[in-house]
Amino acid sequence: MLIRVTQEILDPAEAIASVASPRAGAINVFLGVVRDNNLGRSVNFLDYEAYPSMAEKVMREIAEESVSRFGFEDVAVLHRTGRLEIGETSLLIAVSSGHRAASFDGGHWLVNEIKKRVPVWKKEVWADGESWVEGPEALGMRGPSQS
Amino acid sequence: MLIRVTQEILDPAEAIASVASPRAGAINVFLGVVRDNNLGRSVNFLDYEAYPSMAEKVMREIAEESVSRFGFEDVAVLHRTGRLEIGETSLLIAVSSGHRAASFDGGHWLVNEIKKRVPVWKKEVWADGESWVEGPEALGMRGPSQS
Amino acid sequence: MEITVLLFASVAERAGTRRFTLSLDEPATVGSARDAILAQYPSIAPFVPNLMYALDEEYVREHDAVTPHSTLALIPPVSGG
Amino acid sequence: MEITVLLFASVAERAGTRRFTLSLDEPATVGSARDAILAQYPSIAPFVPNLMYALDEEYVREHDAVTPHSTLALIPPVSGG
Repeated sequence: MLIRVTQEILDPAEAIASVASPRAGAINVFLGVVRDNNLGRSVNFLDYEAYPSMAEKVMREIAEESVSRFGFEDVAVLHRTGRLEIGETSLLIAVSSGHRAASFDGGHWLVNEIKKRVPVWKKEVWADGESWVEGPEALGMRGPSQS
Repeated sequence: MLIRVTQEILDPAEAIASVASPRAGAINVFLGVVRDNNLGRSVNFLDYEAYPSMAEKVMREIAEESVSRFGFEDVAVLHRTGRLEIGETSLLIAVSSGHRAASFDGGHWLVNEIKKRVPVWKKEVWADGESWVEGPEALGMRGPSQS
Repeated sequence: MEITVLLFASVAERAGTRRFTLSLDEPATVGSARDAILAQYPSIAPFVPNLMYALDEEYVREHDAVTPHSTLALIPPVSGG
Repeated sequence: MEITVLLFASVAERAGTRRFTLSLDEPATVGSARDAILAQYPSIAPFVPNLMYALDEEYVREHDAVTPHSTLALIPPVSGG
């Protein structure tokens, strides 16, 4: 089970190799990527901060829960921190599974739980300012840092 | 839109790079992998045959349909043919999308349609024989080649 | 008229061929072409109930017309992915 | 007793610190520790309604006990992924 919070570039090939299993018929990989816009506003780059040791602990708990819920052969969860440019990968997950349906359903569940529970925060930086994005999907749950 | 039927090894990094887009917040990648068993029987390797020109045509039609159904930024679909060993990738898809839900739902839809419609066939080779697997998931729809 | 016929997978193995030219009386349909193929390769009869057909790389039905110089493919149930 | 307090993201920026040692009367709870932190850094008050708390890297609730030498983290709404 590959679990990592890192400032280094995330490599999908490493995550895929880490979940390989002769019993797996399906591998699902998800990359959360920095988009050039959010809520209609143009984004220059993102700055990710984590509570790294707790983030890895929670990522491992979620990964282990996904194995028992979805019967995965193996799981990899990697989150990058620091400054990320448009197009760079902030979150990388890979799951291996006997069959494809569980790989899609469980992969989606895993990403949702990571976004809900792992202590990581992102700051959006625009041409004319910046703001911590706080809360799920940054929709209606922003903290008072929003100005 | 990267569409390919090939005897060469499929490279997830190539598929991911091909769907990159500044508007994409999510990339979903699916690898169909050769499993060491099917329907309770141990598998030595698989041999994939395609009607390559038509397979690429149908793969492109399905990919284009997925773009209009799920609003993808871009799609890649690659299928390998020839002899594939346990753990090798037979099918590789990548989709890029503004948000993650569409990337999971549409990726799953894409794989299902490919398995239903693309003219590709696999032969399972066991220690003591072989059989063409014909029909969706090889469950209850095998042709008379099953012996 | 003449058309090209393509066989695949189990059907190609049973017939012992993957590609041949077939002469047909006009007008011809996918169904009449299939019957002519069966007359030439009777061993593939057990596969016929499960076949689909593609004309020039497009799925077609039995009553669709076959045009000269087209390519007819017999498509066993697919199992890619 | 003494505990270590960790601040992150918006809260760390507002307080101007990310980590400090806090002295507390025993027995202490997460809530009483939070009140002591607020007394020291009143500027973070607007963030408090949205905070979660982690004690030694485990999410806890306000009435949970704080033990000596533990690490209390104030967790703003997360936004990873």
